[in-house]
Amino acid sequence: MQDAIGILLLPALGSLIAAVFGRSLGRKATSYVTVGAMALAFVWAVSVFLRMLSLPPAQRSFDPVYWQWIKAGSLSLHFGLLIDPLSAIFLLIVTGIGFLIHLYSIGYMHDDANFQRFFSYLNLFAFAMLVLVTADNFLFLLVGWGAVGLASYLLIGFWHTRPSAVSAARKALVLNVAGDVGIMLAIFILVMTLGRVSYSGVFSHISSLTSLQVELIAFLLYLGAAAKSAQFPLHVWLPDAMEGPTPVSALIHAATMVTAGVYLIARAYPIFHAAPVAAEWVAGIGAFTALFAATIALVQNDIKRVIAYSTVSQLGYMFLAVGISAYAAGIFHLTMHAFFKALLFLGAGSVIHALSGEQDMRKMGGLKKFLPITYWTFLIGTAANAGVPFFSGFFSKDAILGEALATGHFWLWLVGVVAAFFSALYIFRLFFLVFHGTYRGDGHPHESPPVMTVPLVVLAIGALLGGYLAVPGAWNLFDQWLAPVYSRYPGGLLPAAATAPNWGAIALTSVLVLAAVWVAWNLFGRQVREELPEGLRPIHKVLYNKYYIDEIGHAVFVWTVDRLAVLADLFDRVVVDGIVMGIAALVKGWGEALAPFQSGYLRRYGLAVLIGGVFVVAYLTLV
Amino acid sequence: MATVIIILVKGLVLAILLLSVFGIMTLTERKVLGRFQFRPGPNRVGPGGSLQFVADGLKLLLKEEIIPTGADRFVYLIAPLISLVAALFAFAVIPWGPPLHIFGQTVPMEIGGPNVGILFLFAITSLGVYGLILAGWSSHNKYSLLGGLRSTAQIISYELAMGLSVTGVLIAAGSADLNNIVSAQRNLWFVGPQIVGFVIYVICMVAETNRAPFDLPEAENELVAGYHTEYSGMKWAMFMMAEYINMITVSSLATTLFLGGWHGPWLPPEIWFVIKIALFMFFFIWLRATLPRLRYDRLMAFGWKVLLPVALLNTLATAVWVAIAR
Amino acid sequence: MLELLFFLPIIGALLLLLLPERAARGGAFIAALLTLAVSLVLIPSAFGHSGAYGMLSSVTWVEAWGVHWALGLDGLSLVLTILTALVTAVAIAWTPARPRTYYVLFLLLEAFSLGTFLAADLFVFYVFWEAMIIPAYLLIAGFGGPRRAKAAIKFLIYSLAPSLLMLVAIVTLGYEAFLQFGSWSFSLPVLQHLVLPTSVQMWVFAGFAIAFLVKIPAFPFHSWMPEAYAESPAPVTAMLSAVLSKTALYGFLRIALPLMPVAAHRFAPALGVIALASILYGALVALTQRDGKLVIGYSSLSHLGLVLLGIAALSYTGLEGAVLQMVNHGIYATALFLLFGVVEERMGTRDLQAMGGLEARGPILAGLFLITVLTALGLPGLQGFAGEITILTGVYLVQPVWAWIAVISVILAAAYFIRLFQKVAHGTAPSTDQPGGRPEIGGMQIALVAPLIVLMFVLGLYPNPVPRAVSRPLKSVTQSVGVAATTRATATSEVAGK
Amino acid sequence: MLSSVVFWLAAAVAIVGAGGVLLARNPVHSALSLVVNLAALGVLFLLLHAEFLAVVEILVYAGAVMVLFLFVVTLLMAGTKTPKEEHRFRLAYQFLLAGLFGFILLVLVAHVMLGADWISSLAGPNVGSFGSIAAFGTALFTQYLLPFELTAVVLLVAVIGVIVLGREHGANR
Amino acid sequence: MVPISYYLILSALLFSIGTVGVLIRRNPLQMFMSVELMWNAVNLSFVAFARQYLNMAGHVFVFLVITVAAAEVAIGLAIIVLVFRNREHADVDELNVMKG
Repeated sequence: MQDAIGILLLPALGSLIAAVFGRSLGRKATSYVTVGAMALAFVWAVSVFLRMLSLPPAQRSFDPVYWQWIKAGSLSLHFGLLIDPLSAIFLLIVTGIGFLIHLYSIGYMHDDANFQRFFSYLNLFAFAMLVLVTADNFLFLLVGWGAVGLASYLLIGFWHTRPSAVSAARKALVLNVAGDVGIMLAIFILVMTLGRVSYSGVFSHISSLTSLQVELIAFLLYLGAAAKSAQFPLHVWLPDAMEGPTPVSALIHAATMVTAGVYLIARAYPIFHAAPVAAEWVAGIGAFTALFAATIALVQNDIKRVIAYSTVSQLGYMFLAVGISAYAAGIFHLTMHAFFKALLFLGAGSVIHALSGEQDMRKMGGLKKFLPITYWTFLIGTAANAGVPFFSGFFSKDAILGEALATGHFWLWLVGVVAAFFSALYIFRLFFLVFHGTYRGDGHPHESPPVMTVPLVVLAIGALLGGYLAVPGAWNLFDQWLAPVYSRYPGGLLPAAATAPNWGAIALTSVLVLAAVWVAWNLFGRQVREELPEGLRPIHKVLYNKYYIDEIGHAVFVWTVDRLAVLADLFDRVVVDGIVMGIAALVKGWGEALAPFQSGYLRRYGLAVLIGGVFVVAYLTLV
Repeated sequence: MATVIIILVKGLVLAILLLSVFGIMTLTERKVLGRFQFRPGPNRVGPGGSLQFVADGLKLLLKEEIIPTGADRFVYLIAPLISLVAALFAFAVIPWGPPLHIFGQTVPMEIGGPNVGILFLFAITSLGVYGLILAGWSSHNKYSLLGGLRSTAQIISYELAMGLSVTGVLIAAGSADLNNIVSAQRNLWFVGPQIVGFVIYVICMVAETNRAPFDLPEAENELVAGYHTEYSGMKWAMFMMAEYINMITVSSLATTLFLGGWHGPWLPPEIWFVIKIALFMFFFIWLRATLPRLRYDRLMAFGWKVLLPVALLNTLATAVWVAIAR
Repeated sequence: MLELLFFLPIIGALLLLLLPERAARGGAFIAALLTLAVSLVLIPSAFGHSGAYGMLSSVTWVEAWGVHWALGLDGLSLVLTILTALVTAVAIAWTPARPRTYYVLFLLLEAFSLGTFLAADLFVFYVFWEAMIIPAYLLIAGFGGPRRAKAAIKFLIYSLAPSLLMLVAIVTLGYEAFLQFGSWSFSLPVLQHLVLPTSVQMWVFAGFAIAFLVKIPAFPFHSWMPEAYAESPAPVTAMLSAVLSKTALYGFLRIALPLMPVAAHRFAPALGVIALASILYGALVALTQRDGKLVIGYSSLSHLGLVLLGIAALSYTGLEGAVLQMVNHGIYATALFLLFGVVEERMGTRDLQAMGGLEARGPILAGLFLITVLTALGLPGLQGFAGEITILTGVYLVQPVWAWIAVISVILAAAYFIRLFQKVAHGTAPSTDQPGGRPEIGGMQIALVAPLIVLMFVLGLYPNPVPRAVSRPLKSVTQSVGVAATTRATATSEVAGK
Repeated sequence: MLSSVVFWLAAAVAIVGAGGVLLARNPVHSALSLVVNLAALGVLFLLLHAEFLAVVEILVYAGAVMVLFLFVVTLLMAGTKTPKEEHRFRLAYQFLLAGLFGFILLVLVAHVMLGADWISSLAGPNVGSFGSIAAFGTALFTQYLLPFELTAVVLLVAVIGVIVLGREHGANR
Repeated sequence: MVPISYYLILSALLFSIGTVGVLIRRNPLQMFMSVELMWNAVNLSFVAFARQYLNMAGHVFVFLVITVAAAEVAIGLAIIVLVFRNREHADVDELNVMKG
C-alpha cells in the first residue's frame, strides 16, 4: 500500500498545474487535468479498496512511512500514511463524490471568469482532505485539517468581490483556526505526556494517562472537531459559507470537510472511550445541534441555507453516534449523508443555475415541469434526508437512533426523534416550495446540461441504494468492514445487543417522518401559506434569526477582541511611546535648563576656558 | 668695537652710494626712455640735462607737506619710511666684492653676512610691502587702497615663485650664504645650469619691484597713481628711492646668484659687479619702454599657474640632479 | 574561507563604487549571490570538526586586550548565515533604480550582519553589532518615507543606548577572564570555561538581554519598530525584520544562555513574561492597524516573541523550535514585506481601508501574497507551522501555562493576517491605484521571490534539516544551562565561600 | 654684555608691541604693533642662536601672515563703522575677569619658572652647529620627518578649505 | 648673557597679554592677532628651551608651529571675511546666534 500516496499526489499535482499553467492551458485543458486527476485518484482508491478487500480482515491496515518530518528533542515525527478500512471509506468518498462534483462544476462554473482558479482550489481541497483522512498521526491530521480550512476559506471567498462572501470566508477561517488550536493543544499534551503523536503510539499508551489528561485531550480534539463540523455553538460559519459556489457547498460543506470532525472522533475512539465525560458531551451537543439546526432550517427562505442547516443537523446526528460509541453507525450515516447531501446541494445548484442565480425559495415553485431530471433526483435526495423508509437516510439514521436507545441514552434518542420529525418537515417544505405549486419568479428556467445532470443521477442512485449496505435485522456490511479498525483497541465496538434493531422505535420514527411529509404537503405543497398564525410570529422571528447566535457570538468575542486590540494599540501609542517620548522630553528639558550657559558670546567662552585653564595650572603647580 | 665701527662705516657709505645712484638712475631712465622714443629726454638743466635730478630733488625737498583729511597721520608718515628703510636694509647682505684687506683687518664687502643671508634678504624685502599697503590704507583714498591691495597681493604672489626659483641655486651651491654662492660660481655661472630659475627670477624681479609691465599698483589710467596717489614731496620721493634701490637690490641679487657676482676677468671685481647691475638696470628701462601693462587677473594667473609650478619643477629637477651628481 | 564570506559583500560594496550608476543593482546582486554561494559551499565544513566550531579562524587583533579577530562557523551560525545571504540577495535586487549608495549600504549591512553571526569573539561581535547600525540607519534616513528622519533617529538611539550596557557586560566578562585565567580574553570558547558568581552573571546577563530585547524587538522595548518599519523602503524593512532581529535572538543562544547559565535560569521567567506580552500584544495591535506594513511589523513582534518564548523555556525542543522559527520568520517576513512593498507601490497607499481589489487585477501577486500570509499565520503544512509547533511543544514541556497563553496568538494571527489579505486582495481597487496597467508583479520579482516561496513549502513539508544542523550547538547550550540548573545551589555556595 | 643690552632692548620692544596689540583701537595699529613685536622676537631668536628661525619668523610671520592680516583689515575696515555702543557693557565683567585671570596665569607661570632650580643658571656655550640651517635641516628631515610631512597635509587642508570657503561665497552671490 | 628664565618670563608675559587680548577685543581680527601673539610667545619658550638644552627639537617645533599658524590664518581670515563681509561692524559679539 506504499503507493497510496499517489492518490494524494494526483490532486496536488492537478492543483499546481491549474494554478501555474491554468491561464495558458485554457478552460478545457484545465478541467481535463483536474477532473482527470480526480478520476484517476478515484480509480486508484478503488484499487486500494479492492486490494484491501482481498486480504483477510485482520491484515487490512497499512502504515507506510515516507520520511522523517522533524526531530527536535522530544518531538519526533515521521510523515506516514495510515491506510485501513476507515480511511479507505473516506478515500472512496472524497475521490468518488469529489470526482462527481468536479464533473458537475464544469457545467456549473462554465461562465465564471476564474474557472481555472476554481478548479485549482477544488483539487487543492481534495488533496488536503486526503491528507487529513490518511495521516497516520495527529500532526499530519492537523496539516490536512488546516489545509482543508484554507481551501474552504478560498472557495467560500471565491467570489471575492462580494463583501458578504469575504466576511463569510474570514469567519470560517478564524473559527476553523480556533478549532485547529484545540487540536494543536491536544498534540502538545500528547507530546508532553506520551512523547508521541502517531495514532498507534498514542492509542496503545492511553492507559498510561490519567483520566483528567484523557478528558482534556478529548475535549480539545472535540473543540477542533466541533469547529470543523459546525457543532453548536461553532456552527455559525457553515450557513454563511453558502456564499461560495454551490459545488463547493456540496463537496466541502456537505459531503467531506464538515464530516472531518466525525472522522476525527471515529479515528480517535480509544481516547474518547477513555474519556466518558467528553464522549457524553459529544453526544449531547450532537443531539442538541441536530434539533437546534433543524428548527432553524424550518423557516429559512434561502434554498442553500436550508440545506446548510440541514447539514448541521445531520452532523449533529453523526456526533450523537460517535458520542455514544456507535462509530460504525456514525460513519454509515456520514457516508449516506455524503451521497444525499451532495445530491441535494447539486440539485439546488441545478435549480439556482436554472434560475440564473436566484436562491430565494419564495421566488421559485412549480419547477417540476421545467427541470424533470433535477426534480426526480432531488426527490430521492429529499426522501433520503428526511429518512423516509427504505431510502438511505432511513437506514443510517435509524441505526443511530436505535443504538442510542439501546445504550440507554433515552433523552438523546427522544431529541433525535423530534429532530427527525423536523428534518422531514423542513426538507419537504423546501421540496414543495421549489418544485410544486406555481412558478413565482420571473425568469426562464431550463434544465441543466448533462455534465451536471449525470452526477445528479449517479448520486441519486447512491442515495437510493446505499442504505441497503446495512439493512436492520438482515445484514450490516458496514459494521463488518469497519470491525478490524474498531476491534484493535478497546471500546470500539458496541455490544451485539445494542446493534440489534428496535422495531418499535423504527416504526415510531417512520410514522413521524411520514406525518411530517403530510404536514409539509398541506402547508407548502398544495398552496403556499403567505401568512403565519399570530401566535407563531415570535417563534418564527427567533428561528428566522437563528436564535441570535451570530449576534451573541459577535458581541461576546469579536467585540471583546476588538476592544482589547484597540486598547493595546492605545497602550502602544500612549504608554509605551509615551515613556520613550517622556525620556526624550526629560533630556530635552535638561538641555533647555542648561542652555542659557551658552550665551553665544565667543569671548565668554574664551573667558571660561581661561579660568578653567588657570585652575588646572594652579592645581598642577601648587598642589 | 672695531667691527661695529666698520659696519657703521660700511652702512653709511652704502647708503650714500645707493641714494646717489637713485638720483643718477632717474636721470638715466629719463634719458634712455627718451632715446627709445626718439626724443632727447631732459636736456635743460646742466650739460645735456645732466643736473636734472638735482633740480628734481630740490623741488621735492621744498614742496609743501600735504596730509589728506581722514588719513591716519602716523601710518601715513611712516609708510614711505618703511619702504625706504626696508630697501636700504635689504642691500646689506649683498657681497659686492671679495673681502678687502685694509688696516690689518679683513673687511667683507657686505655689511652683515649671516649664514642665512639670502633668507634675510627675502625677509627684509617682504617687509617692504608694508610701506605700500600702509600707504594705500592710510591715505583714505580708494585709489590708494586699491593700489596698495594690488601691490600686496602681487608681491606676495611673486615672492613665492621668486623664492622657489632661487632654491635651485641654493641647492646647487649647497649654501644659503651669499659669499659661498658667489664663490661656487668661480668656474661656472649658475645662469647656465639654472637657466630656468634665472628666467623666472628675472620675471619675478620685475614684478617685485612693481616695474612695467607689472606696474599695476600704480596703473595711472586706472588708479591715478596707485598707493602713492596722495603722496607728494619728500615722502613721495622716498617711495621713488625705495623703488630704485629695490631695483638695484634685486639686480645685484640676480648678479650674485646667477651671474657669478663680482667674478669676472681683467677688471676689478667691484667694477664687474657694477657693470652687471647696470645691465639689469638697462633691462628694466628697456622693458618699461617696450612692453604694455598686463591685466591684473592675467598677472595673478601667470604667477600662480605658470611661474610657481615651473619653479617647483625646477627645484625638483635640481634636487634630483644634485642628488645624482653626488 | 570564512573571511571570504565576510569580506565578499564588503569587496562588492567597494567595487560598486567603481561601477557606473546603472550597473549598481546588478553588481550588488552578483555580490550577494556570490556570498550566498560561498555560504552554501561552507555547509559541509560547518560540521567537519569535533570542537565547538566546525570551522574557526582566529588572528590576534589587539594583543593587549586579548582581542582576537575570530570567526567561527557551526550549524547555528550556518543556518543564519545562509538565511542572511539569501534574504539579502532577494531584497537587494528587489527595487530597481536606486542610487549606488543604497546598494553599497545594503552590502555593508549584509557584511556586518554576517560578521555578527560568525563572530567567535565577543569583541568582534560587539564591533559588528555596532557597525550594523550605521548602514541600517543610513538606509532608513536616506531612502525612507516622509517621516524617515524621526524614524532613523529613533532607531539609532534605541540601538546605541542599550549597546552600551552590552559593552559593559562584555568588558566585565573580559575582566573576569583576566581574573580567572590571568589574561584578558573575549573569545567565546575561552569564556565558556568561566565560573562566574551569580551576582555577576545576573548583571552581565541583564546587560546583554536588554540590548537583545531592544533589537528583536520585544514588548515593551519595541517602540522604535513601528516607525522604522513603516518608514523604511520595503527591502530595508525586510532586512531589519528578517536579519537584524535574528542577530539579537542569536545573541541569546550564542552568548547570554551558555555564558550565564545561572542567570539564564533566574531570568527565564521574566523573559517568558516579556515574550508572552510581546506575542499577545503584537497580535492585538496588529488587529487594529490601518497601515498594512505595521500589521506585518506587529506580527513580527508577535512571532519573534514566540521565538523568544522558545528560548526562555530553556528546553532543547524549545531552542530547536526557536532556531527553526528564526529561519522561517526570516523567509516569510522577507516575502511579506517585499510583496507588500509591491502592493503599496502599485496602489499608492498603505492604508488598508483604502486598498483592495488585488485578486482581480493582480492574481499572481495576490496568489504569492496569499501563500506568504498563510505561511506566516502558521498554516499546517507550510513553513511557519513547523517552527510554531516545535516551539510550543518545547515550551509546553517546561511551562504548560505559557504554551496555553501563547497558543491564543495562533488564532489572532489567523484573524489579523486574513484581515490583511482580504483588505488587500478583495473588494474593489482603491482610488489611489496607479493608473495604467494592472497592479501585477514583475517577472524579475517573481523570480526573486520564487526561492522563498519554494522554501516555504519545502521547509513546511521537510523542516528536519534545520533542527539537525543546529542540534550540536544547541545541545551544548542546553548542556551548560542544564548543568547550571543542577549545580546552581553548589555553585552559589562555592562563590559565597570565596 | 652687548647681548644683554640687545635683550633688554628687544624685550622692551616686544612688550610694547604686545601692548599695542592689546590696546590699539585701530586694527591696523594692532597689526603694526604685532609686526614690531615679531621683529623684536626675531632679534631675541637671533640671541638664542636660532638664526634660521629668526629669519623664518620675519619672513613668514611678518612678511606673509601679517601682510595677509593687513590685507583683510584694510579690506574689511573699508566699509565698517565704529561698533555700536550698546555692545560695550553687555559683558560687564569681561575686562575685569580677563585681566585678573590673565595676571594670575602670569604669576603662576612665573612662579614655576623662577621656582625651578636650573632656571637661574646661564645656558652653556653654543656647541657645534646648533641653530644652523644644516642642523635644523638634519633634524627636520630625519628625526622629525613625519611631523614635517604632516604639516604638508595641514597646508593642503588649509588650501582646500580656503578654496571651498571662497567658492561658497561666490555661490551665495 | 641673560639667563634663560628671563626669556621664559618674557614669554609668559607675552602669552598673558595675548590671552587678555583675545578676551577683551571685540574685533575678530584683533582677537586673531592676539592669538598669534600667544603662538609667538610659545615659540619664544621653545627656542629658549632649545637653547638651554641645545636640542634642535625646539626649533623644529617652532617651525611646525609657524606652518600651522600660517594655515590657520589662511582659513581663519577666509572665515572672517565671509562672516563680516556683509555686516556693518566687525564685532564678534554680534555672532551670538548659537545662544542656548
